[in-house]
Amino acid sequence: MKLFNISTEPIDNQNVIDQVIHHNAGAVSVFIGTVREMTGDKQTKLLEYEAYVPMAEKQLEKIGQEIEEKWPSAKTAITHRIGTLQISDVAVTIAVSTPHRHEAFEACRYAIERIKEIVPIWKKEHYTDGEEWIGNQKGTQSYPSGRPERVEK
Amino acid sequence: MKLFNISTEPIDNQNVIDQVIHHNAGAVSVFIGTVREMTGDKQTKLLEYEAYVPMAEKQLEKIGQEIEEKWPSAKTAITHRIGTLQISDVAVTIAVSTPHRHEAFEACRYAIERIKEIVPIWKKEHYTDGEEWIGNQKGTQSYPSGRPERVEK
Amino acid sequence: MVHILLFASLAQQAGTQKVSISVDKSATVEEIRTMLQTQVGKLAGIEGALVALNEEYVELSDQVKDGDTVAFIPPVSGG
Amino acid sequence: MVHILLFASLAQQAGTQKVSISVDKSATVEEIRTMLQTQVGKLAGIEGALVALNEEYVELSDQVKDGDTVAFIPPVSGG
Repeated sequence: MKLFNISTEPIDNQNVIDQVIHHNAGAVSVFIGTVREMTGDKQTKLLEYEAYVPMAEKQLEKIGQEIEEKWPSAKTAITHRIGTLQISDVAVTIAVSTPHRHEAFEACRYAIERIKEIVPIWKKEHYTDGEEWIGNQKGTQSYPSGRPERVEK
Repeated sequence: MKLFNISTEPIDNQNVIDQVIHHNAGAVSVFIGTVREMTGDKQTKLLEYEAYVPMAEKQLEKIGQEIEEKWPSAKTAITHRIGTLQISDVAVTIAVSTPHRHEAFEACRYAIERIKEIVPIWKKEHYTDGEEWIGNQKGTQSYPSGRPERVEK
Repeated sequence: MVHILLFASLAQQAGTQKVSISVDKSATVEEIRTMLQTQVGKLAGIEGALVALNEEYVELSDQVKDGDTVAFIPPVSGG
Repeated sequence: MVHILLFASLAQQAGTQKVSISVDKSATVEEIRTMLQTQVGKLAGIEGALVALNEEYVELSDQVKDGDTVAFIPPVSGG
């Protein structure tokens, strides 16, 4: 199994976790993103995720490298699912192991923030009253400078 | 399965996770504590965990209640293993789900800190050169006032 | 030929995920963007999209050559 | 009888996890602690231990009565 993976299959969380457990890990922080039914007063029926697969896997790998630079003893694995997802399905699983717990939490949190910035994956919400491609969860409407903050060539 | 559980059996992470996933959860933060081989220059061969089981389960439940007070939409499950553990074995698994990710990370982090403060579980390190009961990972040598900070009756 | 990839709302508007454009000489990313819209029609939001050239983010002024793949990446929403 | 529970280094020193003490009249937690050590010998570190009465943390001045369970909780190290 790949450490950085875009998959059309349901995610097995334990498979992702297993890839980062090793004898000098003492802490694993795992983040699991699931499909939520209600967002404000909008009710989601299902989601579709689309990705630019080869580039998305490269960008996930880049996030793993950034984490290793910031937390040298960290080990990271990320799987993001694409296709049609139902309520409560797992969209993304991130696992980061480190010797001590503070670094694990920080690095895992960093990973999910970076996914929302630089990984070419898009979500289409199918609400009970319509559908919509969701863009840029980080809150800015577009990237005025032609590239998102902190995206590097 | 119990939401707050002291177990002599190996922990199944997915079982703990399953207990907090529901239709309005969008984020699950999971913390897994594993047995690390090296602590400074000390090499661990194995660990023994002992608990005051009924009280430990009550205290875990109390942590769950504290989390619900601080993050009302959070749902928490915690399993801590006791007995003899080998390198890389899982000692504790915490899962917290919330609608959005920031709360999940914060609440999960809160849970592991509180476990190290108020839950009657003790770890005996078996190093390659001796053994030792570990006390008070929060760094104070004893509780001068007769109770740990923030422990409530 | 330059291979163009479109995603999400851009693909939906264009009615396709892949467009090929023949370029006689080298062109910039920005020129490709204009040529694309001449071919498939105006794509709302494409100015806010990042551009990847052969799977790496680039600037609008970067040069595109025959055989390259240019992807227009609207604001992402993974996670 | 008052049932006393010891853990970790305290149990190791006492050579047992459970001690029963008969109390004629009501006693404080602190008095129980003294009586315990009269019975099993001095326990290093017990002053730094918390005390739980029937599975709830209490103060040294709290009253213990016949049938109660008193647990001495040395600094915890779970997680």
